[in-house]
Amino acid sequence: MKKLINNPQNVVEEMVEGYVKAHPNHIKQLPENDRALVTNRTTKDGKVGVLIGGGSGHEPGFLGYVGDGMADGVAVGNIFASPSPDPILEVTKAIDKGAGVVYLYGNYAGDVMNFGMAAEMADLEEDIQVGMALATDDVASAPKEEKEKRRGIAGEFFIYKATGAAADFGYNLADVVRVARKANENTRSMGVGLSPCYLPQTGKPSFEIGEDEMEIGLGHHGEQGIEKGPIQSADAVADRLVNDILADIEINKGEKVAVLVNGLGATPRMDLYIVYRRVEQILSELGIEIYRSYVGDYITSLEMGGVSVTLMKLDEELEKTIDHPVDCPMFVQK
Amino acid sequence: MKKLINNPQNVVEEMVEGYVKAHPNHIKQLPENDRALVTNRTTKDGKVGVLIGGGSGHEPGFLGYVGDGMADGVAVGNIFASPSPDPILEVTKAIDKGAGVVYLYGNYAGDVMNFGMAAEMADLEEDIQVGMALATDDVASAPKEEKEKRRGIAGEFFIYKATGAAADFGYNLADVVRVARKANENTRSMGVGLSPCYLPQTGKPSFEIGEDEMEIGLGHHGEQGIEKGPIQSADAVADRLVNDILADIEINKGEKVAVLVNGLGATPRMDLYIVYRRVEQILSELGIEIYRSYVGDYITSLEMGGVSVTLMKLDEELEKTIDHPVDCPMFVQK
Amino acid sequence: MEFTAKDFRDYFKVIVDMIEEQKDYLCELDRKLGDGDHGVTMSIGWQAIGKKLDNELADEEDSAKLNITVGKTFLSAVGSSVGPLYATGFMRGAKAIKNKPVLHDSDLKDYWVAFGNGIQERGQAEVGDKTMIDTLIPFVDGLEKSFSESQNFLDAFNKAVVAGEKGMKSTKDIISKRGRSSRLGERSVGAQDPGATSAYLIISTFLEFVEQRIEKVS
Amino acid sequence: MEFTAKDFRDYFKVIVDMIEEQKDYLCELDRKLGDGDHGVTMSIGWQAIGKKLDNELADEEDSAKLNITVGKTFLSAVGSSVGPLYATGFMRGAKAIKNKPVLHDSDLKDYWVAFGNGIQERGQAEVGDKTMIDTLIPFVDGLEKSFSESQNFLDAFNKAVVAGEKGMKSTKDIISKRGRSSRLGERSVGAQDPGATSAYLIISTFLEFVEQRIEKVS
Ligand SMILES: Nc1ncnc2c1ncn2[C@@H]1O[C@H](COP(=O)(O)OP(=O)(O)O)[C@@H](O)[C@H]1O
Ligand SMILES: Nc1ncnc2c1ncn2[C@@H]1O[C@H](COP(=O)(O)OP(=O)(O)O)[C@@H](O)[C@H]1O
Ligand SMILES: [Mg+2]
Ligand SMILES: [Mg+2]
Ligand SMILES: [Mg+2]
Ligand SMILES: [Mg+2]
Repeated sequence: MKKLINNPQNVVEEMVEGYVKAHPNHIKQLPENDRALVTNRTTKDGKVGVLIGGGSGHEPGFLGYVGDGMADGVAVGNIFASPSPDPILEVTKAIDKGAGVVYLYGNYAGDVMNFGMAAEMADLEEDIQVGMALATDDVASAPKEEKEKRRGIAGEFFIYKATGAAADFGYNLADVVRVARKANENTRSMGVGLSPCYLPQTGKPSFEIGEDEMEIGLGHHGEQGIEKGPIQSADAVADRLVNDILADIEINKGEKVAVLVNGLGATPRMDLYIVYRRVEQILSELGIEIYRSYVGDYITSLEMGGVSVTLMKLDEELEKTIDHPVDCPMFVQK
Repeated sequence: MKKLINNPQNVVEEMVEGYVKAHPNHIKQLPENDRALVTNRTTKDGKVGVLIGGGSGHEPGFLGYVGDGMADGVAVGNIFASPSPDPILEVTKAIDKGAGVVYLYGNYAGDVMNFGMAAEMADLEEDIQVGMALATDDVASAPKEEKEKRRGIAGEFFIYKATGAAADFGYNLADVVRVARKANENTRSMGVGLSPCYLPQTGKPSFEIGEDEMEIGLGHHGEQGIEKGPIQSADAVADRLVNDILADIEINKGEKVAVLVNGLGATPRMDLYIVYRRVEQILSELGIEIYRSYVGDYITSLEMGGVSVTLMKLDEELEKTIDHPVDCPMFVQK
Repeated sequence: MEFTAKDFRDYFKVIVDMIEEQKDYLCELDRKLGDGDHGVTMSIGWQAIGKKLDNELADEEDSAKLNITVGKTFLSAVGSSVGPLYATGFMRGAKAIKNKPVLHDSDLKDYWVAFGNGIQERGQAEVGDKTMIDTLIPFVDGLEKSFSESQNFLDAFNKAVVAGEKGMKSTKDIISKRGRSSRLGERSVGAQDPGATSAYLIISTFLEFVEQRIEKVS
Repeated sequence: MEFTAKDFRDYFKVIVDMIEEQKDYLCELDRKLGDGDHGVTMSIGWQAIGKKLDNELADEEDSAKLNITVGKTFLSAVGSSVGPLYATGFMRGAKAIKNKPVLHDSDLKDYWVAFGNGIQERGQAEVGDKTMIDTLIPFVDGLEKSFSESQNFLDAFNKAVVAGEKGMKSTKDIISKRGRSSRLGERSVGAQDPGATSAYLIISTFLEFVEQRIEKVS
């Protein structure tokens, strides 16, 4: 393991410090808790607050997505570990504009418990209404019948995008939550891992994999996938990922999708665009219209090698949210 | 080496195909040459055309930077190899709006010859005025006395940014070239490599490096640096890079800079922000004002591990160019 | 048997050291089933507790308050899955011993029963899900049963730890139904659950702690 | 000696195969001094030429036109440093033999002299810079000198290739002053320049080619 860090104990603190220093016009740390970051711009009164969060190590997820048109604040956890209720609660208090706050996070035991505890406290102690929407986009993480067990991976990006826009449109809390859940309902992802990442504190690889192997369905903390096998061509990988997604959600000819080809950290853009090329071919052959595409590192796992593909099926409302402009430190859309 | 590709012979073609398919509102291939890409938006009449280019494998450099506010077109070479004069000439013809075209490229023997030949042809055969500005920002690549021998690395991003803005401001060719050269004059970079990249066709690492070693001053094609040594902390690396840069260019207290902390491909954002944190500390201590910061993968070397730091000293004119909005497929600034 | 806030402090300090020793082992277990960080998480949490023990809590004489701070500190420092779980354990334990300057056998029994049940309530896992509950529920059941028979804490705790150990080991052979590892299905069989292991270490360390204290005294 | 467009075509085909064989070796040399792609670049260029030879150029009877297309094809396919260099070589060579259906000894000498000098003009490198010029200029000088003495192309070319080989080997011991490797300074010493090597392979393959053709004929 080779990392450009100082003390492995301090990576999250130092990253957050660098991040806030790099983008002072965008973001600030709350004095109450240095893992609680909020936008440095004034948001509209009466706007529903959008709160995201999760473990560190997924950058640009999640702190990179705080800004105009996306999230108003983020609670930052340790590496691959949910934030505790403290920063979640502090962000909640800071971004509530009287219209309530929606929590967006991935379906992991830790996040469910910590965000759940924070929501209870916000309600009881602060009298702030909290709505929740969990990302469960990873089709490889549980069969369709147990969809509620699925974890959230790169599809979280689309959920943030849709929810941030809905909040900006002036929707009320119930409607923002409805859009967030619809975005999740309509989103499916699946990934493949080629090489592990290394937890800074242990220096150990997150998973073992042979020189010529890949792991299909890998989780974005290195959780084992559904199948380990010889490494395949980009086209074969794209076929597998897209087909598994399309077997899970019905998308008909003429319907529109947003596409995300997401790098896990160490995969060159070249490879991502080669994968995208095949994804586009498959969808075009099926007559599915690509409304907008995103190709790059959107939600990563430190220096993990691999890629995930996400499709979000669009209706008119989701189309509008996808078109909505965004200005975050790690993601800008005109 | 593990890559998500199909045939190693076709990586550039397939990447370009995927890229153009992913961003049809932004970019198109010219029918005359599939390595010649131009913006798909109409540019102002009388605007100086901005042409960038170089070898592939540096994505987002260079094709990612075609769009409003940056380049009007790009000539795409093979992996780590200058494009030939053909696509350069085709792009030149396509983007000339009667005010001439400026070529921006790194100072490599191949690029110098190919862009030079294309410029001659544009002049002789097409009667298009061509200006040129070379990037020579890498302080590690030659001593100060032989500055003209230095290669261009991540600083090219700032040169594109400044030049694209100047062209958008309506400057004439001479002024656009002046701004481009001033941007280069004011820009210094230096990098460090931790792990090699692999040429798709050979599968060989671009350089050899021990498990606990890093190479300071490494070129962004894996050209050997100035010093190989034990891997150091992020702070020590930042100190070394910034100090070598400041030894090369005088930046006084109260002067302003733009900062780029650039990942070479496989380095997590976490590490980049930890490096940024120290860069900011050093500059703050010296009373140098950070006008704007960029942290991320801006010019890479496939899956190489490592980071480079770039400073561009700003005057009023360069400040304005840095603030200018941009809308490219791989880089957007509001 | 008597147990005070000072004893809790000493016990918690032993855990701080124990976790440092077991850190790599716990990570190794989690690498097989989850994301490989359980040892790191426990270490972060207990290091934070260690600092508190030496500072704010250095003179705390109220066992309940001490446990509340320990729970909150752990939760703040780690978040994660085990943050809310163990934090709830310590806080429910605290509730069970509120306003008692000195704990006697039945208080200690109440503390540990509340500890285990609180964790189950928080995580909603069942025995057989392959979590720390597989250690904690047999442990709690054993403790209650043996204590109701003997009214002797040390004796009952001894038996309860044996039951917890058996529960911990049983996680090797079952398919996970909770937490990260639940996605592995069949592939989760063969590996011992990290949380079940850390829960066992916490209770067995308590047993060693009280046994050693008794030896010293006698 | 007589040499036609068909001979050029056959010679170029031998190079296509030779380059495939030497590809890894040339990359290996470039990994020490540059970016490790010289073999790949040469292969891309010569594969493109190979296709042309089998198609558009299959019946080309004009040696000059054939060389022009070879040069342009190489340049289009590779860009890079060697694209303009070798392309210029072939195009200047073509100019020297314009309108000659059959080349004789002095034409062949003119061709190779123009080839080498054209490359130098394009790249502006000097002998001692550690580039292909270290092969080509000794080769050109040797060719001119020996030919002016003997007026025998094969004999002169033989000596010229020996001079080129010596030049190529000399690149091992010098500090690079041109191209990517120039940034290495002292660290460039000890490695043979990849471009000097490919240039030597091109001329030595020509020698073998004509020698074998003579053997066959005789
Ligand atoms: N709902 C739950 N109830 C009880 N224990 C759980 C539950 N979910 C997870 N766990 C425990 O948490 C352990 C993992 O902890 P840890 O690795 O620190 O957290 P994370 O899963 O966030 O990385 C598992 O081994 C399991 O014993
Ligand atoms: N100006 C020059 N004149 C002559 N030869 C040169 C010049 N610059 C580079 N070369 C040759 O090019 C070779 C490298 O070619 P190659 O690796 O294919 O291109 P690149 O440097 O673009 O990767 C060097 O070994 C050297 O012999
Ligand atoms: Mg974790
Ligand atoms: Mg090259
Ligand atoms: Mg874990
Ligand atoms: Mg090379």
